[in-house]
Amino acid sequence: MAHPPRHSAMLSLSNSGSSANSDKQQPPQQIQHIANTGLRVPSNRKTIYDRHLNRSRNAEISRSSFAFLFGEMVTYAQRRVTGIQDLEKRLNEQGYPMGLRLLDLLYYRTITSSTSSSLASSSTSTAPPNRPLRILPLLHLIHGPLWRLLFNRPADALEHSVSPDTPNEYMITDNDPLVNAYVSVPKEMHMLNCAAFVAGIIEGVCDGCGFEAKVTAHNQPTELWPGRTIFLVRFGESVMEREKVLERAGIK
Amino acid sequence: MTVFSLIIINKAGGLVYQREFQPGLRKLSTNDYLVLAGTFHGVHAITRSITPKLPLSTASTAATTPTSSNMPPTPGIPNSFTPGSAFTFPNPGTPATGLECLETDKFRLTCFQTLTGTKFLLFTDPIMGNIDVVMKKVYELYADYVMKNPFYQLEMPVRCEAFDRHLGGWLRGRT
Amino acid sequence: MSATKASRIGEELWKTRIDKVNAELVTLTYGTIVAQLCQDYDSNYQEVNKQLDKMGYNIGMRLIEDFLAKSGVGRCSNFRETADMIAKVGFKIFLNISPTVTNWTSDNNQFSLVFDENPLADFVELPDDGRAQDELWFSNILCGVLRGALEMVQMQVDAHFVSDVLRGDDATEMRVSLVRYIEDEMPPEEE
Amino acid sequence: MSYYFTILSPTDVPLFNIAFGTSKSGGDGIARFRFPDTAQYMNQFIIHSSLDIVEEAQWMNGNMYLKHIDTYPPAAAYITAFLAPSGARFLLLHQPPQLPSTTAPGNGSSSLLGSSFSSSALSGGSSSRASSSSIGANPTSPQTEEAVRQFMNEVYENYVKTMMSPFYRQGLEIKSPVFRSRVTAAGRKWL
Repeated sequence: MAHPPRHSAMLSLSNSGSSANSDKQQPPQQIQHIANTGLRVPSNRKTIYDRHLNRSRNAEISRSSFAFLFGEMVTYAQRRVTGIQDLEKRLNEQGYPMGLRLLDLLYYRTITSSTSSSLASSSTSTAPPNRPLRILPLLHLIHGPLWRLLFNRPADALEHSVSPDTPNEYMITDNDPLVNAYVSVPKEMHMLNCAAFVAGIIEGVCDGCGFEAKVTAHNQPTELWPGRTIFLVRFGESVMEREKVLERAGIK
Repeated sequence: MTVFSLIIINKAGGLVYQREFQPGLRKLSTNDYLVLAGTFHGVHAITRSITPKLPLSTASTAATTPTSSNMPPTPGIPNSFTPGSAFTFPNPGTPATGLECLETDKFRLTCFQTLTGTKFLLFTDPIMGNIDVVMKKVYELYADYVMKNPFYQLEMPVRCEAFDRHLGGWLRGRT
Repeated sequence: MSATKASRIGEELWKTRIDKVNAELVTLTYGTIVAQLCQDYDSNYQEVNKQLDKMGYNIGMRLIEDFLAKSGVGRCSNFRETADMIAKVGFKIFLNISPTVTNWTSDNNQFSLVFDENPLADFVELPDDGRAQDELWFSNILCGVLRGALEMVQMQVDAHFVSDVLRGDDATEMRVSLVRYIEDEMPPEEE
Repeated sequence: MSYYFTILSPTDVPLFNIAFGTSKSGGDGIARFRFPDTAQYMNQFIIHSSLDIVEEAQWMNGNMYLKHIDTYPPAAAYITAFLAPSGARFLLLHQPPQLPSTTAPGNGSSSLLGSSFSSSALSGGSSSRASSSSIGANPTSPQTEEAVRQFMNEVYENYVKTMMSPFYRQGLEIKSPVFRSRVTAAGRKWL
């Protein structure tokens, strides 16, 4: 079984009180690092821990707001890089941490929602959804629930690369990516695809689930869909090794 | 219902967009279009400045009293709030718009100036109705596919592929 | 134009004319932008505030066209009407919130916007580094948006936050003041 | 019953840990480990020794809540695990109170994979300790599994709330005192 890089360091945390006395507020007797005085909170003592995670589940905001914010993110990134690869890399890095957050939010929502619609479309059990153990359930999770959370619709296609020498490549297609809806890339930069931001989100989700991958966004315009984008997902060697082992162990 | 062509002029009078929608129109050189845009901008400003001002007593008693109405004075017009002057625009509530329409027997030119100073010039056949619907849609497409395009720099010529595509598609769909 | 009329317009536009997206997409995207700025300026929060304001300014100059195109509203006849237009129509059609307009100065040139909800700051807890809660204005982009948008309709304003629940205050309040009406038609250069 | 709970990042960097005692059947919530002075390092050692099992279980069992995954006979302690989809691992060490002269149960820490893979976590090695219905005494009793599941779910909810803030980067230690009090409360409620 492939192991992610391991730190064998023993727990270095020093703020673990030997006994947590539940009734009186335990005096912070951590010695080394300054005890956190904690953040100031409004008089109603509300913190992010009092905010229900599902509160904004169906909340809506204008599409223009997203377009302007995303546009400014691209402009800001553009000013700090030279060349298309750098720009795409930066957009990817901005999307990556969102992928990790969305992953946990997605799973949290299916644990708590009564109609725990199964996340990975392959599993039909009404029990909390399974973490994806194989590439296909992972890609179904991205193609379906993740896209619906982000864009209120599933992605348009999910394919496995046909060529034998790239078994680790899969493609998720979006005919009209929201992020590029108002973006017109100048001719001289035609290779650029700002959906590299979404590629970063996908990469965050893959890595989060333990499927280390590189994801890139590519323009594949058609007459009907001028903004059509292919997200190429390239899984690492260790993932492909594990796939073989799990296949033999009959894990679907 | 035929829209011949569209011209967009930025707030400084510079031509930022020009496009024909009907085949067979006589083409002007790009330089001529630049001159046309600048000239129109000047004429438009003049028409704003020659809006007649009526003595205050005869003007309809405007709801806004001069003191609290800090309505921005129309540019290029001597500030009409100077104490003692008893003249005001026919309807002080709404600023003077300047040239809005210019018609010949062959075409009508409709000009829509936004509050931000951008001017949209639409050349259509004289009998075409509901120009304001077309104008409003053009402004929306401009707000969507030009203003929200991170690769468009304000006040510069508009070269946004998505704007061309949606504008062409929408106008073609209507003719 | 009374405030209630403005809210009716805002509600109507929101229901009929606005394309919508999932609010969390905007919330998380904005959070990523601020986090990235804090990283790029290694937690120099004054600089982050400035950058957010500049980004907002660039957005505001474009957003005003979208606002005018979608709402079709005419010029406001006074600053009080402008305030209602901002709070009840502008914020409604862009962020689906309606902050309250209050604390007018006697000369009608300054007012406050009090936000009882702020989608940009959803899920957010400021870094517990003893500085962020005193220096960072998380939603500072909104000040820039107001400044940029109003400048395009010949109103020079100053906008800045005076309190934020993320800082432990009881309300999030932005102070907006009219500096002057802009006479000439020269386009503002993009910052 | 004393508990030691820890959250490890996907690369086993400790993000959070806490020790507490059961509040059930008159418990006062104070941890009383077998070897009080070395308890902290002892617990960490036990947890780290079960990471290999977690690693394997992670790819065998798709659930987030892996239930009872390992036993540490010398201290008659056992470990339950919960995996956050984004890679964080929640590990809970259960240590029954010191019963006079009980011998440790038969087989050692039979790894999940050792026995034929079956849906219920650990079928072998029923402990010879007096089986009491109190939470935690018998690792695979439905009450224990259910209690720990509820505890893990509640901690997970608060973990997601921590994670959703744009300023939290994965692998950052969770220092929020509010988070700590929420975990304590969950412990008191379910365990």
